[in-house]
Amino acid sequence: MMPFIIKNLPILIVITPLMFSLIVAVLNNNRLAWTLSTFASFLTMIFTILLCFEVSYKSNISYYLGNWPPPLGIEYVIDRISIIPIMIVSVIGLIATLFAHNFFTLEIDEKLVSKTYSLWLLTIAGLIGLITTADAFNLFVFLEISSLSAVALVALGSKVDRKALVAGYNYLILGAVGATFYVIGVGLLYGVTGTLNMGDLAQKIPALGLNKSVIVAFTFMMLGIMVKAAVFPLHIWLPNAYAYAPSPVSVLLAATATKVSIYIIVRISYTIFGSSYEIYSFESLRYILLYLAILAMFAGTIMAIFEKDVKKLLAHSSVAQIGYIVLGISLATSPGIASSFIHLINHALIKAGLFMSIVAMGYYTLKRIDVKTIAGLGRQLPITFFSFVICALSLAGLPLTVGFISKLYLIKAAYMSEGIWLPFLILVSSALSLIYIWKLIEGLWYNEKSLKIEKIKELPEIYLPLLVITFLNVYFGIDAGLIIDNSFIASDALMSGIK
Amino acid sequence: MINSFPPGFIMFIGAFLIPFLPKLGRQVYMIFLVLLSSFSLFNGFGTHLTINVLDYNFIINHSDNLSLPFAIVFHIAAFITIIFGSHKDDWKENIAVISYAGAAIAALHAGDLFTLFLWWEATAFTSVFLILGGNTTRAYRAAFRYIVIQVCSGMFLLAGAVLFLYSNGNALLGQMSIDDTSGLLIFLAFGIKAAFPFLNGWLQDTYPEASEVGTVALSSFTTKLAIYALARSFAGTDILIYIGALMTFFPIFFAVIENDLRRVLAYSLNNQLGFMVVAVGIGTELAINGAVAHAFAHIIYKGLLFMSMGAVLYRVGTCKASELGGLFKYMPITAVCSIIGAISISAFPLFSGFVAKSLIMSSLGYEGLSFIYFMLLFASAGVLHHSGIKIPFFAFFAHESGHKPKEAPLNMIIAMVIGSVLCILIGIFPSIFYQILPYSVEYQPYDFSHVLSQLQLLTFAAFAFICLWHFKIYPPELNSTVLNSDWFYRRMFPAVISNIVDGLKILNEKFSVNCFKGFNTIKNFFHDIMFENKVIDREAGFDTQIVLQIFGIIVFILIFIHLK
Amino acid sequence: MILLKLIKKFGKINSIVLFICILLLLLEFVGHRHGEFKIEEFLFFPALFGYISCIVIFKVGVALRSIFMRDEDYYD
Amino acid sequence: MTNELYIYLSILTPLIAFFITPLSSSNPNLRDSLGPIGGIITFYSSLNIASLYLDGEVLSFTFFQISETLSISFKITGLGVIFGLVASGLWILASIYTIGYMRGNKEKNQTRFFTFYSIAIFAAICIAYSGNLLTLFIFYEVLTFSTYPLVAHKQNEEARRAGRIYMGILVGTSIVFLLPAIIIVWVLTGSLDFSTNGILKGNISNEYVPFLLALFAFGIGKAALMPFHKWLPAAMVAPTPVSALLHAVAVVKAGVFSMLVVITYVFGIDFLTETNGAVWLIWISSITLLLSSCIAITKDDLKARLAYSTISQLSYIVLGGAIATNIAVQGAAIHIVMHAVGKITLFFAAGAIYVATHLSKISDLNGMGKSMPLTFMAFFIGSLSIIGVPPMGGSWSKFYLMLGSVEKDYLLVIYILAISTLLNVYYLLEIPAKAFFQQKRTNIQVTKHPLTVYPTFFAAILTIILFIYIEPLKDITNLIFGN
Repeated sequence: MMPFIIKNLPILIVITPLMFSLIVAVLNNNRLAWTLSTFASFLTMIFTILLCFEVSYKSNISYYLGNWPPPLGIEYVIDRISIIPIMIVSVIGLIATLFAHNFFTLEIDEKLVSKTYSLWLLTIAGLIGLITTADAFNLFVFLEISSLSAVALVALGSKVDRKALVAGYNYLILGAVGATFYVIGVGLLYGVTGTLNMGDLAQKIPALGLNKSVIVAFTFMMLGIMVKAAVFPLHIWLPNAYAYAPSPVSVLLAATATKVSIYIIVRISYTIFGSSYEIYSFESLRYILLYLAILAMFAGTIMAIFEKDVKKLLAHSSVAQIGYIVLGISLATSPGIASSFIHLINHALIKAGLFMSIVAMGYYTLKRIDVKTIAGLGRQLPITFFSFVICALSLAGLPLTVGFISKLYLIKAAYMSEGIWLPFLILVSSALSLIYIWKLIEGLWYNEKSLKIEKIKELPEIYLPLLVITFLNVYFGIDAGLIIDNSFIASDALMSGIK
Repeated sequence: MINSFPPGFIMFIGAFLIPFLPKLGRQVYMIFLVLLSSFSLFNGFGTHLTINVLDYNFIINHSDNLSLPFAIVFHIAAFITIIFGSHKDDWKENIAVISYAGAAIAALHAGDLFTLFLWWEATAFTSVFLILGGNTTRAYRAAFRYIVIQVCSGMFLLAGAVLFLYSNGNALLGQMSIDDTSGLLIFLAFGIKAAFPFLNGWLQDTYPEASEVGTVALSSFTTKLAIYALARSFAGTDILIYIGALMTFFPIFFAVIENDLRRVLAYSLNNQLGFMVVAVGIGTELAINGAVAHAFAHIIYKGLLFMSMGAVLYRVGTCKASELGGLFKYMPITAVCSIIGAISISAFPLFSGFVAKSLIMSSLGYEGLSFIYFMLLFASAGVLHHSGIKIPFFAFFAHESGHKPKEAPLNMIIAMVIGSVLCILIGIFPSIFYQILPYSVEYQPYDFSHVLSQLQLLTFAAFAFICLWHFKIYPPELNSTVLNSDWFYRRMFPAVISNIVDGLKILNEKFSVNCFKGFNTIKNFFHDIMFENKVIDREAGFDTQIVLQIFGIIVFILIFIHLK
Repeated sequence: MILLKLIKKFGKINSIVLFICILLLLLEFVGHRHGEFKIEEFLFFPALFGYISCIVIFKVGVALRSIFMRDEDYYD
Repeated sequence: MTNELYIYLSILTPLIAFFITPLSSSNPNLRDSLGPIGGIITFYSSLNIASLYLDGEVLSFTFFQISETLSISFKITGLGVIFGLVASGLWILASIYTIGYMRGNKEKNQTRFFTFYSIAIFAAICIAYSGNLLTLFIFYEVLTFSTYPLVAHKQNEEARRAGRIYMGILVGTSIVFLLPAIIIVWVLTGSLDFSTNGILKGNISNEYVPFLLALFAFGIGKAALMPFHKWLPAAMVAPTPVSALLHAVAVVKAGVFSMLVVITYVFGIDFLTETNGAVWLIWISSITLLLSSCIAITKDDLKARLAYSTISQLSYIVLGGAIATNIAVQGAAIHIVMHAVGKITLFFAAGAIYVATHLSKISDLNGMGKSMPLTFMAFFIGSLSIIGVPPMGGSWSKFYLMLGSVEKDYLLVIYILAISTLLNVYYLLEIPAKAFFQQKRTNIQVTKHPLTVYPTFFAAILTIILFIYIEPLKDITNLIFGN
């Protein structure tokens, strides 16, 4: 049994949630659905951990689906790079699933709950699939799986707020546009190279030289994914989608979806086109990404400062944070990419924690919370408040939290390649982010209740996952070696591919 | 052990026990402290105590022929002041008096600049309470001006000392020159305390504001400490002669028109300091002797005059010439003592002023400084005018004021009598007096021509006053404030600064209003774009946004493709 | 007689002072009065110097009043 | 190993107090006694650390190795010993005083107050013994955040606004300036560890030195260099014990301590002298020094005046660092101690007055000296120490600063110090003078709490003791630059 599992781990992590989602879809018992989903995500996480060990001494696992070798069949590749987002998705997935039960029963029609779980698992499966696959077209498939299920999940928020429908629709259209662009690019590439396997593509593209269609393909693919990753001017769908989705969905999407897309950006630009780095004058793309990232940092932060709805505020902040990650990528140096991996992980932890604590507050008060209604809640909900504060400080990049570590390395990388002005901009924007964070903390702490609420008892099934995330935020802020080392290994691996 | 501490140290430390003593015990205790302290005077010359802190030798107790006469007279002054003040039950003032005197005495025994600085500051911070003890709003304000000026002097001293230490490797208190920066700074520090012209405002400003006891104490120590310091470090510095001459000269006129009799005395004090400064500037042995002798005598007779005015203030409640007069009938002893003080200060033969001032005049003569000599002679006539005649005359004679006070309290009378007796004794037995002076100099003040010239000068000056008064030419005393050099920091600087500050405020207001406007515009702009969304109506917005977005993507694609 | 009249007109103390003054002037002729400087040995020099200085001080003082004198509560 | 125990002990004691305090909220006596006990233990171990340091022992340990060049580690330095002693020693005094203040004033949320109080001390001690810039930065931020609940303790609109300014400036400057500065050092030298002669020499071209120093100087907002000084007066809405211990001792001293550490152990004074990199800092700190004194004169609120006085005094220390001679840095280090003791006296007195009479305006203090002689006496002595009058401790540091500036031939600095002294005299002595020598205007109920008065007086005595027993302190400062 064990050898079989280990041999098939790359597909197991995708297939497990996929299978369970089919099972869950037909169930009527909501609690059972939740248990099964938890079990599925737990299993996924176990597999991921096993995979980690596997990767740590094999460094590169290639898995041929149905034993069809690459050019024809679909190849799954797990290496030191992709294991990072897989880890994020499975860990956050498990925690979010644990966390989800109360919310789904509250926020979604009873009949639809098990279907929701099905979509939920499907999203997870799609996201993991996106990471593992080494086939450009298969990637498109997973892209569609994950975004369609995510869109449906977002739209399910309509019981609470009708705007969720519009948000979902918006997400759908833009997601479809993105996916279409991507697939156009893939099609062009296929036409030129005759292969869809990423490894093959990477080998064949340099030979093509300054081929117009390769350039166009690259542009289309990048743009398609950039929409998915909500890189700055293409982020319009994100705030509403995050804000109006059912609470656990916000947590899951905020923590994982965009991260995976960013990972794909890295893959496309460094693995597929990386070896033809100079030909395609990555420099100019690099600068476009750089400026977009800076714009994102400031625009996201400023929008967050003026935003009143807390969930939307966090979503805007995500835009800014994505800016940081993209910034790291755009530096195109090993430390830069490492720093963006570090932030990828850390931001997942931070945002998961923040969204979880905010939606928990919404749960207890049965209300959408905004900057005004938040007042005094912190005293009613000490544990949630504590977690929120820790995660918020982490977002601002305060020491002893993961946010600090990522900022440290990001700034170091930025300084090393661009000089002092870039770190300065980064830091100014992160100082600005303090404003909205502080607005929330202060509002939560001060004792001017605007909501008339009875005494609230905090529920362990909500605060335990939250505390886990909070703990991770602090733990990896101190014992950051694990994340840092792995990120550097990953980035070195990527850069070595380029040279 | 106790002997090796400088005299005065015990007074300074012992002062802090005073609040815990009963009222009666305090005066006895204070006198006891003075006596205890005076024992240390018999230690003999030399360095008795140095303390090494942080690789620096503080010469705490060093006495020599120059410090001894000052130490003696400071002890006497402290003694008299304590007796004079013993009618009062005020522990704060008691502490201030005794610790101030102690600090001043200890300062005389400092062997290096930093020890001097230590006590220099101590005299400032203890004496300010004497002024605060005046217990009026005026006194309160004056005290603040006083302490700032005094600390200013201290800062000059410290700065100078630090520079001196750095450039010389030691900070011994010895002969210095004003040609280098450190010397100049120290010179200024001394100059402030010695009330040089234009640095003198604090003296006339603050002394008259203290209580009747406080002024007596104040008049004794601070300025004479400065004279001592000048004599020690700047003897023979030429510029001092001219500074001193100016000091004798100017205050005369102010004293003539001043109404507050204690302020008149303060001007007179300044004028007397001028004599000493001139003597220090000459710097010969005779001149230094003259300076020391004059300081010695001056402390006693000026104390006596301040005491008599203090007694008047205590009994009548005012010291203004315009409100006093005819008190001789009611306070005869005070009046007599006052007259003795006045005669002494005017330097009539057989009184202390004469034997002291003669030394200075003679030394001027030996050096051939004729111009300065006549300036000082002129000043002597002036001294007679404002201190010798004006003080007793306006207080005790002149026209009836209507006040009918009692005679001064017994303790005051005792103090004044002691002072008067000392004045006369010094005047009669100059040779004994001359023995305590730093240098042994053969000098005989009482010869025919000396006495005659002095008597002629003084009587004719007095006669002039009589004529003026008799023919009603002498103008009446008026309630007034006479501007002095303190005007600069009491009126001019504040006015200038407040004008500047007002200007800045207006500027700042305008600036901040504009900034605020600008900031609001920017804020509104962002707000409009993001929330009010003037560009895209929000409610119907999703579709249009998408269109825009897709349009944006296409533009991007075009850009990307055309990038090379 | 003239003396008595003078005393009456001039006051007792003042007359005594006047008398002393005259006495001091007369003493000038008793012995040789020498000074620190030559000019001092001029006849009646100290007397004249004292008298004149006093008048000068008075005049200058009165003149200064107009410049330096302010109201009593000028600083308050 | 046993010697390192003292570092653990001094760091962990406040941390343990932090954990126990909320648990003992039901028993106020137990809760309040944690402060003094913890203070004594911490102070004891700090003393031991100091004596070990004087014996030439180099104590250090690494708490956590994040990556090869990045670690949270502690190491005893000469400056650290001084700051550690100050913070822990005054904690004893302040914690006793705090009990009196909180009880006398019947404050709410006392448990929270004490909890955050001890975590702030913990952070301060950690800063003192930090072995590299990263550790310093981490606890610098911890200190900022742990003091926020104390600043905003009153929880009204005023406290909220003050809290915003406080956080905004301190966190803002530290993120925008300090963090990049640290990272630049990291990139340039590959290390963040302190070394007695600095680590930057040879790693940075001379013309960038002033720039990097500026990042540090303005990044360390706690040093309250103008124009980033506003937080200090704003923080005065906090209860007085907070102002006393934290804003006169722990927080601001952490700031200037960091400045000194950066100047001596990161740049190295020889290197700064060579490159003239700190000259501009002399003038900036001089301007701060004078301007804040001028502002202090205009303030009628007692605590606000003390706050501006603190700003001015902090600049003395920065100035000492900026002059960058051996003696000036020693003077600055001594001034950390002297000013801490002096200013804590003043704040204690202000708090004692507030507890007894609920007066906070200077103009209302007329004649209060009769009712509270000990308190105002203490205030007077404390003022003298701040002014720098012998025989109070403050005179030593001023003397050293002057010597330092003469050594470098900055005569103007001497004059500036002198002028500042005059201003100090003017605005500090006004208070005891008013209290003792002005007439009382209204009848004010005076209800003293003994635990507020005696610590105040003791602190005042301490300023005099420090004047006499300067030698041990001097021995430590002699070792700032290594044995």
